[in-house]
Amino acid sequence: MDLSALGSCLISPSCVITQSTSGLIIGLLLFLVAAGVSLIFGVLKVVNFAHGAFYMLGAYFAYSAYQLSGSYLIAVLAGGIGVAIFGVLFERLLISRVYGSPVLMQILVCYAMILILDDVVKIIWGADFLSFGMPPAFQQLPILFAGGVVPVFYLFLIVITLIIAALLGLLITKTRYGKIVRAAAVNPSMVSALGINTGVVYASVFMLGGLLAGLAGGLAAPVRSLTAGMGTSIIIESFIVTVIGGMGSVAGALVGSILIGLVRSFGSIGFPLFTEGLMFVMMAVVLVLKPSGLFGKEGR
Amino acid sequence: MTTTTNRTIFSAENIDVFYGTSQILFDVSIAVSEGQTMALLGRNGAGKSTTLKALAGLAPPKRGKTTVLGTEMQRRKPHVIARAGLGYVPEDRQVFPEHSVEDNLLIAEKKGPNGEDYWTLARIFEMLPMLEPLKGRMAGRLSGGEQQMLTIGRTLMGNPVGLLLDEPSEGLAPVIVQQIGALLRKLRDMGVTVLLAEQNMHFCLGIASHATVIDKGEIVYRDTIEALRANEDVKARYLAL
Amino acid sequence: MSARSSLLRDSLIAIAAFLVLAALPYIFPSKGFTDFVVRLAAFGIFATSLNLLVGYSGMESFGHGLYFGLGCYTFALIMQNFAVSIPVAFLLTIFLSILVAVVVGSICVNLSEIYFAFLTLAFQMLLHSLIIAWTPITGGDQGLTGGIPRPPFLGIRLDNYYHLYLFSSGLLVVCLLAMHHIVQSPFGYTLRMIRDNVSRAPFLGINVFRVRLMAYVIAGAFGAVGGIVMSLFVSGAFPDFAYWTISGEAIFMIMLGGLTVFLGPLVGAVMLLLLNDVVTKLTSHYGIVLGGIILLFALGLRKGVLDFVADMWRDRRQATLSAENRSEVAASAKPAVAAGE
Amino acid sequence: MLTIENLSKSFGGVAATNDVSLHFPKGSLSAVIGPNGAGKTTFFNLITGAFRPDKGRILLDGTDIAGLSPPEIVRRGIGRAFQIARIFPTLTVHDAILGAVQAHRHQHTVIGRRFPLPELEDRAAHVMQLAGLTSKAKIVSRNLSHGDQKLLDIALALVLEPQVLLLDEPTAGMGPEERWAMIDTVHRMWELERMTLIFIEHDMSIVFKIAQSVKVLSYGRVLAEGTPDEIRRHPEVIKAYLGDEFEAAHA
Amino acid sequence: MTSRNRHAVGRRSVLKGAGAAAATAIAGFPFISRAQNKPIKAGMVTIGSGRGAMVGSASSKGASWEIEKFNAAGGLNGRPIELIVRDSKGKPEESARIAREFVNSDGVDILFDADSSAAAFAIQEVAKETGVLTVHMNSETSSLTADPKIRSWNAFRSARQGIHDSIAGGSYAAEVSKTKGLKTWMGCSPDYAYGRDSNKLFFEYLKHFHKDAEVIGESWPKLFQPDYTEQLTKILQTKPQAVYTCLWGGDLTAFIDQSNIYNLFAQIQVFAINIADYSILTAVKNLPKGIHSGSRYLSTFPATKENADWAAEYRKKFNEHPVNWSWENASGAKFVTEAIKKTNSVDPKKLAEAMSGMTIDSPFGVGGKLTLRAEDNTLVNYATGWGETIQKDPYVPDVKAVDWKVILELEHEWKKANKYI
Repeated sequence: MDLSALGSCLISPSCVITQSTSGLIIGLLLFLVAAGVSLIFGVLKVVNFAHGAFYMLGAYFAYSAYQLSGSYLIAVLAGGIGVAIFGVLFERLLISRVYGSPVLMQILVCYAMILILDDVVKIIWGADFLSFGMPPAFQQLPILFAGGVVPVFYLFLIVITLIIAALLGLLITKTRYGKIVRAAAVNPSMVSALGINTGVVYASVFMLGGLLAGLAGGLAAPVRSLTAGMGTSIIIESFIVTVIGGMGSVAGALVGSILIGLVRSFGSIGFPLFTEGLMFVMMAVVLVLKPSGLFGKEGR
Repeated sequence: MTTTTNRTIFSAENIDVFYGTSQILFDVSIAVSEGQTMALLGRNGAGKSTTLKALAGLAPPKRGKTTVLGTEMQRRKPHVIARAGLGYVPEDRQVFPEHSVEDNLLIAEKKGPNGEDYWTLARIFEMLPMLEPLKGRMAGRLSGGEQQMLTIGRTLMGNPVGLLLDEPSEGLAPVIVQQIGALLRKLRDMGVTVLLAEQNMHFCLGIASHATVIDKGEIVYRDTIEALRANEDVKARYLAL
Repeated sequence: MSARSSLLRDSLIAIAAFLVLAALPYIFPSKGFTDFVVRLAAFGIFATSLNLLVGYSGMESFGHGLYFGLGCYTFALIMQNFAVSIPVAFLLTIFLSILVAVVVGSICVNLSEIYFAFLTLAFQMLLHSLIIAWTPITGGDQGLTGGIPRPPFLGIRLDNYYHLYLFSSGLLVVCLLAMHHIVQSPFGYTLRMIRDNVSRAPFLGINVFRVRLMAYVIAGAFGAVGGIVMSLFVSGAFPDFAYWTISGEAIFMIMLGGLTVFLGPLVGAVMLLLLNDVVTKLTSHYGIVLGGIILLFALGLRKGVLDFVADMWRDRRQATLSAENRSEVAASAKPAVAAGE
Repeated sequence: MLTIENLSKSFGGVAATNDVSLHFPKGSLSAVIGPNGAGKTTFFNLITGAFRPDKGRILLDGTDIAGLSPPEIVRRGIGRAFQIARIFPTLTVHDAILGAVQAHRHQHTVIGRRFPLPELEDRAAHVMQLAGLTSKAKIVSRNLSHGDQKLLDIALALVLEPQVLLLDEPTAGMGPEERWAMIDTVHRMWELERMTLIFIEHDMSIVFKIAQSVKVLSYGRVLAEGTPDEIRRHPEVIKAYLGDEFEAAHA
Repeated sequence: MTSRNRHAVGRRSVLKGAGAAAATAIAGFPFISRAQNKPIKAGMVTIGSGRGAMVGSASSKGASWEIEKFNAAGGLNGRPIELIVRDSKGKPEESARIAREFVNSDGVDILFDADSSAAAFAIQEVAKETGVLTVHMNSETSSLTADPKIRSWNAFRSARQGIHDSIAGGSYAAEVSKTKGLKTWMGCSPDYAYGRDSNKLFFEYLKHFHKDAEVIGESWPKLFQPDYTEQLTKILQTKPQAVYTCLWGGDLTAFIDQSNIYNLFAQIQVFAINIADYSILTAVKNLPKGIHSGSRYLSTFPATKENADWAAEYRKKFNEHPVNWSWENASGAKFVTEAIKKTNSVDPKKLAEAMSGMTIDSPFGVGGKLTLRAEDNTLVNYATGWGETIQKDPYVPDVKAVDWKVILELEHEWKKANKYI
């Protein structure tokens, strides 16, 4: 524990800027994954443990697309769209068969999926870790701002993830699709009786969740090493985020993600050996004080 | 008065419905023709709701068939049946509590099976004026009566050719029940085809033209509602009023 | 109540089961077999203890591994650092687990479903973080190494594999007997009531918090016993035993074997351990094969194996019962007498 | 004897129960009526401790029980059944009732013995008899008919030998025949056990038939109280709740 | 092909790469498989799935190739070695279980531990209990063999060792510090036993050789942490002149990629002990110039023909570069085959006796020789050194070898300080 270091960081603008951007970048990438987890839980009441594997697939799809095309844009889109399609297949072929089963049975299916996907990745892309490489456009010196260091690539990621977050927010709250999705979360059979195909709604939610996770995987690929099993740590953090933010709340996922990002970045200064534990402490504190999470609705 | 033709809008033919292993409906047949308001009467647990659910696709029959505008629907999902033109208003209202009144209506917006687009937000508010000032309010905060109006309006937004109404008077204060009755009369006068499930025959009297009585999952009586009103035997045996 | 077994009958079955287990090594004289049974004892006790919560109390804990890890580490640490006998270390470990369960349970048990699940998980991961961070005591990520001393007690020498086998089998049988007794006790039925309808129970005068806490503590204590057996098997302790995956495995055992039948988790433990061992032996594509088999079970049966069997039997019995009742009612039905108007 | 004094409770600024004062003499049979959203169920929830009142007192035989938890209130003798039957779906009728008996007798945390405790069987049998569920003892609750589930719910409350029994729409969702059978059963229970019985009901024919006294709630306030005859003619009640047609139909 | 060979192949046909190689090694010489000559069984516990999957893939290749050579030369009087590889999934308790299963059910003669360090300790317990001949081929944690309480007569280590690397790193870093005037240091190592030990000892020996060095901060990423931004920004805040890291594998490539976008390597001298391994060197797309790294495996160090040939042949055979685990496992297998040849037996006592203090010819040793030191059954005299990276092959053109005399001297003191001797 090093509280004096934390204190001196908090009064130095350069430290605050550097750590805040690093917190934001960790948090916002996490948000893309966590938002999908939260959405899928909110609408389908499925705790999608396989979502980390979605993120992994996104990174690998992006890797292969980048190898073939050399374009980072195409790579990210390939990651997003590829996983979106995979999400639909996963929902239609597997998860839809255990709707109405106990939550734990659904988790069992997700767990089986993780086992299979990790192995498949190993077979297709090999057991060795892969490195994507920084796209040439971002091979630039970081920007200095009030003494703080902000890499160009991270600035790009922050902007793009914020745009995605805003679009997602608009989609969920303002569009007819979003209204239907939220209605299906509350009362699917009524939605169906109004002439809306809930099967399509469910599949589309998995598609959206897959798209977000795939985009996250693709966007992060230049700065993460790709290995089978890389989804594990992000899924645990995503669950912390969704629990802190409130299961089912996209806004909560955003706040929770940024919170976790900041806890990590400032925590690594104040509590270098206990940053991981800090996240769990935070989750426990939030759950004890507000059991349904910051943005969650009070359950009975 | 209503324009009743002989064209059947929707029907159930000899359907058997099961919940799990227990059979709820036995060989039930019912047909509602264009412009008709049919009352489906019976005690609680007699099978009224189940009949409506079977027609709406929410409780698929094991045997027999259901039709909407002549097309077989017994194997179809609820949304397909809704799109074929059959609107369903559930007994326990089931508004989307965290959506605004307006959003509740907009979610259900669609054209009818033949491209009908009579019902719009404006027309719904015209017919249900008490909802308009509440359009921004969360539906969960409405009173029971307002919620009942909203669910009827919501179903109408889908421009259905036929309407299934499950006990719209249930659990409401007498004053509200009177308002619901007035609304249903209005719909009848517009020529909307309705199957109205009710326990309360008196409520149906000024609304429905025909009545079907169901008991223990079987249809036991069919006639005009006036004939039923006069039939003390049927009333005593199956409605106990 | 013919279906309900008595304690005496249970005990006789338990003794018979233990005798069979004791004799088995003479039929299968392989250390591979005894190793398997020792691990089965650890996971069987652990998964069954979790099912006290999941299956009988409707408390879906994702963090039950807390007690497995705690039992494992506490027992190993006591044996390594203090010159006490195994029974003393055993009791101290259970005592500590109960203390921890009382504290953690007091915070968690009032939360509803998914939040209870995640808060218990958070506490388990806190223990895991602690084990990793507190290297001088716990050995950090390397685990507790150097082996566990096993002084003989009551003529039992746990450094002998057959003795360890008998000891573990004995513990398995005793723990299962005790847990079965608990679920068949008045308390066990109170748990079922809370599971079935948590909002009704308080209006019958049941202090839900207290009952749930008791269940949580009991499950924690038995979970720790599973951990102790595991620490004896590996002669140490590893942080993995407190990681979320260990809770996951117990959940999968329950789901595979069945959660409404008492022996379901044990059957699930046999299945998952066998699958693991066989699949690891046969292929390097462990994930695909195991994942595929789990999918077959999950999507094919949609419930645990024993649940599947029990439900078939139960449905048939209830169908007859309600049919009998219906005809009874029909026979005694009087003409309806309307009391009003 | 149950006395409510100035009871109030708001949710998000909206008063669900607003300064309600009512008195229920020992052994009385009262109905609570009112339009939907009048705060009837909230009123029950406050009495039984499901909600904590913002203000006011709930006096049971002179002792204030406001703010106690549901189990504490139950143990002081207020039992309750619910609008939608709250039962234990996987337990048989017998096991559910016996479970309630053991909770009532403080035996529900006993671990040393086996279920069912033989000394509790008599009470369970008596309650099943009272509720007319004896022949259904071995049926798993979720397989019961709707009416039987409501009976079981009431039976669970009866187990507690309550001084005060609150029934929230005991006949909700029942056909007329079933309705009267239920009311007969309830009336018989009241006569046999002589508890203070308070029930919420929408069916005015039932209310006016059996209630000794009727309390009318509207928008969280007491609109009127009195004998059935008084209430039937009460102009405000007619305006707010019963409606003109009711008078015409029941004239 | 004889029926027994078909059996052998069938059982393990699903094993990828190394397993298949071992299978062909046996199947390729049907005439030596006489029915009365049961193959010698060797069981390898390694990580075949998850983030550590590459450990299993490289380890089994290194060992199986050596075994293949042994079998091709006729084995032990016609008895080939059959290598069985099993996946512990990176869980120590599973490693222990598989090791026990190898001994108790499969009846292996030799146990190869190609697993993580944590697993090595668990397997060591099995070795002690069962008395099977065991070779730890990957664990670099010093106490495994240095601590007499943990050491066992039948267990050997054919891997590098943390203490050796730290002394080598410390002395090299001290030299660089003196020339470049580096005083302020920071550590950024993974938060687990290897990372903490390596970090601590590196700085201990840095200060030993260079008194002015000062550690002004530390940051501890988790093992397999996906994102190092928070550690990097902390380094940028602390502004040291030099940083030591013992991150490895995919974590290291992610660390380098992320450091690049902060332009870290231009501002700070980075000493990353685990870079000079082809798995890293070829994976990182924009390898920065001038990172100081210890040698893990390089075909140019030792700069001998034997070493270069070995690397070239390995590449031809497996279509990938050899890595650190490759040579460690090849060496481990070589010691065992040499011992079998020497003793003409697979009796663990005889083998252990032969292996203790054994010296073999090897491309990876200083002067072409590797030794299993008798006093603690561990590998010494392997090639170890440090150098600076360039962006392409040979990546680390000038490796400065560290003198083993210095290493052994300081190791001795370290053992005394830890009361191991």
